[in-house]
Amino acid sequence: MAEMLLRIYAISKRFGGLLAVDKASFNVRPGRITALIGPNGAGKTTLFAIISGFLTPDEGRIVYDGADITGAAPHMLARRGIARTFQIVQPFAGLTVRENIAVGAHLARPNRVDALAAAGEVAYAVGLGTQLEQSAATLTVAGRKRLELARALATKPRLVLLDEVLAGLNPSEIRDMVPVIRKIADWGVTILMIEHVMQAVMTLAEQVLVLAEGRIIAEGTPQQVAADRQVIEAYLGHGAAARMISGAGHG
Amino acid sequence: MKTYLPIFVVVAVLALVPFVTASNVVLNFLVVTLLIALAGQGWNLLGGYGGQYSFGHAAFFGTGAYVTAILQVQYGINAWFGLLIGIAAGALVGIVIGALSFRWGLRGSYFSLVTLAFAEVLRIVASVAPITGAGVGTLIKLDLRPEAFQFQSRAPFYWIALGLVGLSLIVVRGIENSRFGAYLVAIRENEDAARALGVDTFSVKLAAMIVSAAITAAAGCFYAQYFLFLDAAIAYGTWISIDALLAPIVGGVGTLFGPLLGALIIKMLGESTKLVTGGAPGLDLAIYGLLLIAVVGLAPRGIAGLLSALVPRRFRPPSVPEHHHG
Amino acid sequence: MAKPLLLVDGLHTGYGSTEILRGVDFHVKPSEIVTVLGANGAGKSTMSRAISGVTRPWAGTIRFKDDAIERAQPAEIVARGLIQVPEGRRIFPNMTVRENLDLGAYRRGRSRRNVNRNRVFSIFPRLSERQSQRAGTLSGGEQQMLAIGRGLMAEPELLILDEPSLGLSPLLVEELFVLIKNINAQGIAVLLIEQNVVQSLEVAQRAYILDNGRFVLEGPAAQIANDPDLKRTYLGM
Amino acid sequence: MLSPVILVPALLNGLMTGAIYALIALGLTLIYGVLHIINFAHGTLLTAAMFAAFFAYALVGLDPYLAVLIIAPLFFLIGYGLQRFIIGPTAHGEDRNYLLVTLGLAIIIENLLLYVFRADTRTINLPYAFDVIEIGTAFLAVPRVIAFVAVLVVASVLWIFMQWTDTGKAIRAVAKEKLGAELAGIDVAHIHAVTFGLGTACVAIAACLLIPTYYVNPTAGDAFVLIAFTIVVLGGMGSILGALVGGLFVGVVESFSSMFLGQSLGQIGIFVMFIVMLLVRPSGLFGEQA
Repeated sequence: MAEMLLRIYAISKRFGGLLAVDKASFNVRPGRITALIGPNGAGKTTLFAIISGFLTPDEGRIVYDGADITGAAPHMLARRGIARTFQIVQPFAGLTVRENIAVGAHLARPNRVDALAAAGEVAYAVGLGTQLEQSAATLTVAGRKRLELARALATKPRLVLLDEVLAGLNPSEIRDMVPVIRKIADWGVTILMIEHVMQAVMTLAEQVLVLAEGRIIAEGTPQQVAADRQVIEAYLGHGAAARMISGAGHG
Repeated sequence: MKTYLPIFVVVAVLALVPFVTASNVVLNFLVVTLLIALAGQGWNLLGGYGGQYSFGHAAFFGTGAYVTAILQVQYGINAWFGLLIGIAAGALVGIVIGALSFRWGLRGSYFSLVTLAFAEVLRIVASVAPITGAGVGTLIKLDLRPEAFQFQSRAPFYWIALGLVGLSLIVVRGIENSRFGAYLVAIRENEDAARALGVDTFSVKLAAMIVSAAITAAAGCFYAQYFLFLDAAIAYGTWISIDALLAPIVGGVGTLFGPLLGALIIKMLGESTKLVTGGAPGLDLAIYGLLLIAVVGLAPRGIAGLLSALVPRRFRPPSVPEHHHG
Repeated sequence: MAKPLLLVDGLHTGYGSTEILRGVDFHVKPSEIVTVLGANGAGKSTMSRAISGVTRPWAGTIRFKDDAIERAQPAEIVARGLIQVPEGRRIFPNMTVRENLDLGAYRRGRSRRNVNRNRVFSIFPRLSERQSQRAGTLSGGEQQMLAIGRGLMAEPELLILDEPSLGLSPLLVEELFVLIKNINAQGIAVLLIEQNVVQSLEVAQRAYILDNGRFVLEGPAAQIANDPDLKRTYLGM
Repeated sequence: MLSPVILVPALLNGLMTGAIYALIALGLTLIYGVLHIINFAHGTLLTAAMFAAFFAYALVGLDPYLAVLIIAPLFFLIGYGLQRFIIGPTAHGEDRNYLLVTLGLAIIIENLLLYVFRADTRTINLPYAFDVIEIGTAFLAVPRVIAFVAVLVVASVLWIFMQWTDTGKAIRAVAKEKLGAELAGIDVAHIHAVTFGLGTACVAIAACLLIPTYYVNPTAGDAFVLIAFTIVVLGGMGSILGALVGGLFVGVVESFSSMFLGQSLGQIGIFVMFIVMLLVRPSGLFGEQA
């Protein structure tokens, strides 16, 4: 078995009386796409916030690339190669698309001119090449999702955490976005993605983790997870397994 | 170098003023305007570019002023050297306030309040501490020699003030073109997103606070040399905190020339109000308040923003949609 | 054919300089259940906010019971009998269940409050049991019931439910849709804004599909439910 | 030196002063709790109300304790109007703009007062201003005792109003859940203005309670603002109980620290407490964690 890029050991996080994440453990293999699925309120976004350093876990450890990174600040993690996107997109609204991406590119390039140039390249890679000088505030939902992705990629990450980059996109926009994610994985970037769009999960992911009520309740290849019909139906609702299987068929 | 050209042009044009007029009234007005522009540029770096609205820039202004004055009066240190120490002292106060408030994650209104409180603490201390002359104030001895940073005429003062403003413009332009500047603006726009992209928001904000404090302290040092008298209500008074934020907000917050433009507008308004009302106290400042509300309500991007809004923009919400279903 | 209760014509709106709704036309007839389906970000919540007066329309007309309401304040729209139960419930967490309900009848006067409250309790017996409990301590499902109950307190003629099934377990969702039918059976028209396609199409008479700020499809709910191609194309199922 | 003979009067005097602070802070915290804005015009509105109370006595001979019946409703209306027609519309709902607009209002009011009344300091002489009540070893000025009792009454009435009336409940609803309140049919702009009016009425009452023993000039209110801010932060932003307890506490702290450090440095104690509080626990003692 290949060395794991990210190991999560029994992470717990409590908000007041609510146990948002309950001893969640899993591993992420390098160079793969891993999907984290589960119903609303399962604790997926909380888990992302913990991995990316925005929240500190109450219990548990996170080991990335052999080093314990539990409790490290987000910017330190970004420097180590962990990038994230936000479920609710967070553009720098007053800046242009190019300037937005350049903030990410600055991580590796102190020089302003270099960073702006690199931002252009990343923008083309995610399909924003024609909107470079446009204000980020004028982008559509799909455009903002791409911008979110581009900024994260501009930091030259080894691991990206994608928090529902497909949410809010219509089917044709999803069809356009899926190959972009695939391309990023082909560059050798490890991807951990939260996703509700089952079709995309089945097509893209090599490993699926199911999170419910803060716990990992199932884990495996998409086919293995989909086959566990009981688990899926109980937590994702009526017909979810069928959708997963049909999604797998398309992929 | 192209981006610095407007600065050189503006400074060069303004430098000609003493050759056009020798009127002390005009020069005095312009010196005070430049002083406010300088203090405002300090505020603008932190507030306009960084989005951290300080209500207590008097803390830096007053520290610069007092340090310059006290070093001369009490320790006989040369005024030019005192200027440098004054700027450094202002920066030091910036480090203390910045480190405390940013370390604890103060944002928004809380940051405004805490800066205001620090300035007030300094004002109260200055009004009782013996070293500042307490209630009596500090008077710098008249010594009209350039080596003592004192001049017979207003023109040299004017050029020095202009030089300081020019320097601050170059510094801020340099920051605009740098990674530090990009990070600072990113923090203003969205702090969490900036952190996720590897921005050490604490360090960037602290650095901005230090440069901001230094620039505003320079204005304080210059004030001390120009007026040769300080007391707590002048040096640490709320008037300077307000002028320092009013100038960039009126002129165009987060823009290079905003503070200069704004200082010019508010000082001209103040002077013309004084002329109309015959110098009765209060009314000129009431106009400032009115101006502040008007700018916030009607031209949130300042006068500079208002001017550029008159030019057609590329992206606008369609007030009349191009197609309409009947 | 009955006159429409709500008539939306050429509605455009958005935030800042971003246009979200790009010309939306639709109607709801009295006593009807109409569903608006679409993905996250399609503009569903923006639409319900515009109808309720929370977001100003940029262009277009909204008529409720033949009166133009596109310039009316939210409070005035509520007074006319058009009530929205917003996404995320938006109950008052630090107040009791009863206080929450009574605030729903804020525009209706004290005399009708008791009648309305009893009616709500008959629909949601669980709320009656928890009258003096703080709303913030209720479970997610109970909070959703409270939100709907608060809406009913205002005596709606049209009830807009914005994503009521969001965050509820599958079992509770089933229960919720039964409730929606019951409410409708009392003569209240319902505009159901949902992502839960299967069940929404089961309860609704007509459906609209919103994509990128425009309706791409409309028709009888049963017809859309039985057309797998439509579902695949527009709903990604 | 630390005998009860000195400490008890200092404590009682601190409580008396603290009560007025509490009332001013009450107005501020109410506005903060509901509108989520820091009202920088609060102090100058206090000054304006003190002028109103002063002239009610100086010109018409109206006793401040009677004048409150006119001045409080008047300032309620002023506050209502300011929020409804100036602050609300110009701020466009942005935090930063609220700060700047209320700061602008503060500058305008203070300087208009300066323009009209000049910098002169004025006082009134009530026949009973120097009457005292003896409690143990302490002699307490009658106006201060009246003020103390009045503040407790006002705070109780306000609390009952917030708890039991429809408008009070609507205010609480808007404070916690603006969109929910809007969709329940509550006119949020009106409730915001009512809240601002109530906060302003609080300072108007405070002004009438202050004027018998205090002076007025165009900056008289300023001294109270930062103290009120301190109390609000100490007691928890938006907490009525916090303002009351915090106000009394600050009054006592000031009383003791000026006893030991002298009048002018007594204030520093408050500011240092303020800064420490902001830094360490900005949500305050009674506030909810942000």
